[in-house]
Amino acid sequence: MNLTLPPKPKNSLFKKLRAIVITISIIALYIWTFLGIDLDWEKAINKLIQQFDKVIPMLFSPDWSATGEVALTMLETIFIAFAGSLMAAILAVPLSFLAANNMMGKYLSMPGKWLLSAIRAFPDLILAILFVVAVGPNAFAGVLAIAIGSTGMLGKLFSEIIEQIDKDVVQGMQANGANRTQVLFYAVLPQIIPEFLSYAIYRFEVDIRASSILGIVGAGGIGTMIVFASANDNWSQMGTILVGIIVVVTVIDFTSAFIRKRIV
Amino acid sequence: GTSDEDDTQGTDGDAQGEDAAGETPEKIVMGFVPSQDSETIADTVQPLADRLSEELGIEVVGQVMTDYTALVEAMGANQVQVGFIPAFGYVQANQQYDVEVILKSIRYGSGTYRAQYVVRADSGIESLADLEGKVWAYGDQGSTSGYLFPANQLMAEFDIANPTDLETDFFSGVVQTGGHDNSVQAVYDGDADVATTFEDARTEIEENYPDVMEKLKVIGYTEDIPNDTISVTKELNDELVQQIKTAFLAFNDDEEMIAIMKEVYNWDAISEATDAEYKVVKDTYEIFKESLTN
Amino acid sequence: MIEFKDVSLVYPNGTQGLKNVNVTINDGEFVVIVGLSGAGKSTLIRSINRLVTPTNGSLLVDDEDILKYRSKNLRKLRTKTGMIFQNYNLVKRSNVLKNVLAGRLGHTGTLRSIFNMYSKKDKSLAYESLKRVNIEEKVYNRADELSGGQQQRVSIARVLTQQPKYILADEPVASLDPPTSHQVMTYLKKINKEDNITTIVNLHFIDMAMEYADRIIGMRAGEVVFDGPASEVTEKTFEEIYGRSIREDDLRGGTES
Amino acid sequence: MIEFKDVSLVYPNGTQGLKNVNVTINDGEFVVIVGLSGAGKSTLIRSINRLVTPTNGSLLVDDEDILKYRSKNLRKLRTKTGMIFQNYNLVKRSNVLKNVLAGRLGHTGTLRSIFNMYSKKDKSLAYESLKRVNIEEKVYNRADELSGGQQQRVSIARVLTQQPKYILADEPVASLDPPTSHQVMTYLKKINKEDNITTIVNLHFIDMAMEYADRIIGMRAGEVVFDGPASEVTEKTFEEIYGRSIREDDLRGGTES
Amino acid sequence: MSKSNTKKPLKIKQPPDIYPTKTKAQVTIIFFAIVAMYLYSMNWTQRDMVGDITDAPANMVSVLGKFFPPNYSYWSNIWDEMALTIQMAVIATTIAAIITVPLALLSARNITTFKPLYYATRTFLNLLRTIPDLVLAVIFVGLFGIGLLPGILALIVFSLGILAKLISETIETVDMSPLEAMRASGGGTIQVIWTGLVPQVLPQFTSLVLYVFEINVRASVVLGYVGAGGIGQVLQSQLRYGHIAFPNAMAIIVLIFIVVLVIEYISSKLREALI
Ligand SMILES: Nc1ncnc2c1ncn2[C@@H]1O[C@H](COP(=O)(O)OP(=O)(O)OP(=O)(O)O)[C@@H](O)[C@H]1O
Ligand SMILES: Nc1ncnc2c1ncn2[C@@H]1O[C@H](COP(=O)(O)OP(=O)(O)OP(=O)(O)O)[C@@H](O)[C@H]1O
Ligand SMILES: [Mg+2]
Ligand SMILES: [Mg+2]
Repeated sequence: MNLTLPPKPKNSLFKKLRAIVITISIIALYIWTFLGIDLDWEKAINKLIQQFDKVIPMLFSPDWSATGEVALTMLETIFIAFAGSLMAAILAVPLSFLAANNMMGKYLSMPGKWLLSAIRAFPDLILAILFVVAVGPNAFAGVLAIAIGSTGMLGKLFSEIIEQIDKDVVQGMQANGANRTQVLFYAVLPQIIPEFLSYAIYRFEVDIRASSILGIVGAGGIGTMIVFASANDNWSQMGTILVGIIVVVTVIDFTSAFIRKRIV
Repeated sequence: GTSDEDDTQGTDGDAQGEDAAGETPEKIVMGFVPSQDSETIADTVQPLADRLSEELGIEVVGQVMTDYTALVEAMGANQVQVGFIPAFGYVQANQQYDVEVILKSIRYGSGTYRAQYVVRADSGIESLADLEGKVWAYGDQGSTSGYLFPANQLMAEFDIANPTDLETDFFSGVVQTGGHDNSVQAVYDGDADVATTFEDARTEIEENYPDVMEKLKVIGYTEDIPNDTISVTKELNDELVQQIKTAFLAFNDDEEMIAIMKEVYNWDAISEATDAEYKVVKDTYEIFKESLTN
Repeated sequence: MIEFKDVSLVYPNGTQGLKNVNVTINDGEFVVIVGLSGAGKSTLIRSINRLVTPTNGSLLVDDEDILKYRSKNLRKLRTKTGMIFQNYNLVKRSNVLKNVLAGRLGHTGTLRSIFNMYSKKDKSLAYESLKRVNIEEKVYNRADELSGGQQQRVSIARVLTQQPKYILADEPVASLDPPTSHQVMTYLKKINKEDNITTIVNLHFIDMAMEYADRIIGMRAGEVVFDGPASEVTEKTFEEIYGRSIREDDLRGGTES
Repeated sequence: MIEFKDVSLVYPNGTQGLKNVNVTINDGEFVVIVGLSGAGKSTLIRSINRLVTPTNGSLLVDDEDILKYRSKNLRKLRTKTGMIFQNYNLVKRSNVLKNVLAGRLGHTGTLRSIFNMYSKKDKSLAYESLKRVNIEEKVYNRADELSGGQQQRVSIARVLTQQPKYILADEPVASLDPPTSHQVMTYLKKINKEDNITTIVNLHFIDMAMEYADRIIGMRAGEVVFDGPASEVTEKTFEEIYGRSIREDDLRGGTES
Repeated sequence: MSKSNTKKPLKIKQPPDIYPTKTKAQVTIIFFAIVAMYLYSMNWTQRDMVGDITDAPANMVSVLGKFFPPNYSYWSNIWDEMALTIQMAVIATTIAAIITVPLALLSARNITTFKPLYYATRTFLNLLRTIPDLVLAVIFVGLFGIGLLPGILALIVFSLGILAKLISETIETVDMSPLEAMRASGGGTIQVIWTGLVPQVLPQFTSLVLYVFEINVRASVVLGYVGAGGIGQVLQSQLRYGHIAFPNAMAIIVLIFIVVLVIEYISSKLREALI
């Protein structure tokens, strides 16, 4: 049987070069990483063997006497996170439109994108300082810190959703004689609202968990409990906290699934 | 509100603080940053706030904060009027915002504590001079007993210009551990040769490492470091400050409060304090300030 | 009346979409445009409501040169020309009624439309239109719950609600199976006759074109290569439109590159 | 030889996909199955390579009851039956050659296929197949760079590479325009004749069916309502298959719910 | 004919409303519930506020002012920590990306048709995600002592939760038809996934991995709280020095920002190369 093999592919020089550059960079990155980092496995494992019994069993035998406190703190956290995330969800909407390519054009959307990126660059600690100074150490400072922190992330996610909308529908509305605002309300919003909602709810969950910031501003909340439980090596209390968080997040999951079904 | 004319907070001396004295706020916010240089770390300020409120007849809101930088800034903006701040935080607050110390905590019968140098008993390290070329473990660079005081002492004793030189030239390496117990642990595990901690942080890990007291020894101490402060902002009027002082001091004679203070905060008592007592911290701060800003 | 006078269109990337098109479409006609993929059918149809803008020539709709139109006039033009798309272009997540009411957008103030405050008349018009295409029982279903044919009927209802003078349909049946295609074409034809709306439809299938069209326009490479009543279409017309004799072509697959 | 013996299929949701089907397809035949949407054409064809599993009766392929097959036998069965899909089912991001080589998966070890280590013979077979459908010059293009007709030809090449005994084609031309459809049907017919591969094709279009089929099977609501040579198809056959006279049906759109 | 007549005609004589009354009522109730909860939360969180909010912006601007101008000369002190942070993120992201693959496949409905397995994996991932990063870090530090390892482990577990979820969602949106074709031509499960699925998800996979890499670089700030090393720890101790170190802190933030922007840029380029 005579074999006729396909001709060899002709890759452009650019593509070949690009592939080579990418490969070399990745290899270099890994070499650099493994040379730069030295992990003392032996010590870590010894430590693990020694600590395992002190940490893990305690985590799994939660200190139920702390249940009341955890529940109360969790409730506080929910209020703070709710107010903060909702504020963020509202703030993020106009920002996301400013940062979306297909709304503002490739170049005009740049400042919006940069702004959102810059907001995200601020660590919790600094946001906390800013808001404590603004409104004092209390739950409201926590709300503001969460609101701003979440705006950066939500704005980015929202703008990505906007960039993915179905352009045909927009064109359909334009062909009806709709003006820009009408197109926004009839063609754009219905497409993005469900995703916006899911992300906002997702962020609410994240905010409930990422509440270390609340400790810094004196807002209390579960984050403060975590900090103290860890500082005092109180692992069984940490276990209770974990249970509390898991319960709350699961409940939110279910509620949000319910709400989404109604609204979407 | 209070002292509206006082927008130029902290730009010049004490005089302004005095001027502002006059009105009494209807609500006082008390910020509390638990001392990291302590065995158990309290997570509530409620008992103190409640009692104070009772004594003063003004609403007192107590907030626990986990980072004193935020508290210092909050006092600067007069969002917090009474602060429980560690010594180092107090010095910053005083220099920037004319926050004034009125009281301090008494622990183990003393208004001060010390930092210690811990090494392995079999390491052959006997004095501070032997530390040259060794590996140093400390909690973090903002810790008064874990870093600032020992570093200052070593710099003075061995004539080292700045902390960077200390870390890189005097010592052969440093380990930043995040906490005093971790520092002790690092020496115990052999990850470092010397740890600087509060006195005596070895007991922190004694439960897990019963032989820590024999395996590790202390080769020296730093100067005395004043304990945590209770400080007030300059906007608070003198009369009220006086009342607050009296109220806190009265806790010393109250069985119930003493019990709480002992159990929750690890305090024996509260005593009066003046800014002068914190001069030693201030001097240290000055030294580090220079190294930071270049 | 729509008059193309020597209209040409070159896309920004240099593709010649239309080339010296001269066509007049009279009121009430049912015109079908046929041609291979890429022949310029969509471009021709989209020029009429200015979704694309020809680069040369003049295009008169009701005796006004729409190529000179700017935003306000453009809205008016689009309000009077309804458009039906191959992929229906419905808002999948909105319900049928809301989709159909969108046909009134051009006639409704911005604020009113944002708050869904349509007049009773608009709403009943929308409902009437749904009835005309026999889909009124789906009024509260979400668009994505409907089959292709049903979605296309909703999009016809949307256009009807718009009460346009012209209907442009860009391959309205390309995503549908033959029986459903016939059904949709029948509705279009019915509306054309009952309301005397000038209707211009793009189709791939010349056989279907011949069945429904008053008049057929054949396009090839941006040019109009045939224009006449369906009855005049001959074997030769096929050849003109498809570039060569149809059977031969199919066997060779030469029309694709 | 494929024999359906009283085969029925009920989908988990209760839909009756097939109902007492009795059909025998002889080697080398070119059979076209026609019927309305939902008639069960796909279900019939997919039973043959067990993409769906009939719930009753027995289905013999080369005298073995494939309904009893389990994973290993199943792979063998699928290796000898090639399938062509309406939407071509190509991996859009992979190039043409890779897509075509996927036809060899059933003949290749898992590890070899993961590392793209196809034998020289496989590769030349793939290239041969591409040549047979006249698309060898696109061998390194990505699948999503091709037009619909070209993609369908690639998928035919994939099946050819598989060297199957049977080819099943589920509406291979439904997404294509008429000239391209004829072209694809022609290739299928050609392969059927040249390689003597038994070919079973689903079509919507009865006219096209009559043009290419040796034999036509008409389905309706899961049942076989017509089975005979293309020449025997009459107006009455239409009625049987489409439930009523074809024109009427189209107008009413009664097949949709 | 008969068909459309047997359909029960809508009772509405009036033109219908845009939404059925039931939907309207439900949406209204949900809306008001959310507003009520919001108002309550706002009110509750502000109960301890002293003074009014009018000074807030001025106060904020004045603290923010202390962070500027950033002390860029401080960068020379922190290259090592920045490098360490990136290295930790590289390792954590790589390992997480590898572990994600089976987890994502198991938690994608269209691939794992065996329901119990699908639900088990989902639940496991959901639980994983509920654990706050801070808790993870604390637990690992408790287990392994201070150092890089607990930091890396915390990052791995933390990013695993996000990555597996996002990737399984990507997998669920792929076009299943090529997979069916592969199956029809006799491919085994792994072959089908490899030849049919992988090419479809690869670009998304890459960009999600890079996105998680970015998150991991940022997360090092949190790790700083628990002594898990990296740039976060430096930031932490700088802030301990109060306002005089604020410009240093800002320099650190700017550096992190730049690193993240570079990662974003590279990731967009890489995606272009892949698509
Ligand atoms: N936005 C655009 N930019 C550049 N070229 C375009 C654009 N739209 C269409 N074209 C090109 O213009 C020519 C005519 O396209 P048009 O869409 O009008 O064809 P068509 O007849 O509608 O084809 P089809 O049957 O595939 O829809 C084609 O070559 C096409 O590639
Ligand atoms: N996976 C499934 N689960 C339940 N019902 C199904 C499934 N697949 C098909 N059906 C139903 O079985 C019947 C026959 O479907 P089948 O796909 O075989 O029809 P078809 O003749 O191929 O139609 P089309 O022309 O639309 O492809 C239809 O009523 C369909 O809704
Ligand atoms: Mg077109
Ligand atoms: Mg089918």
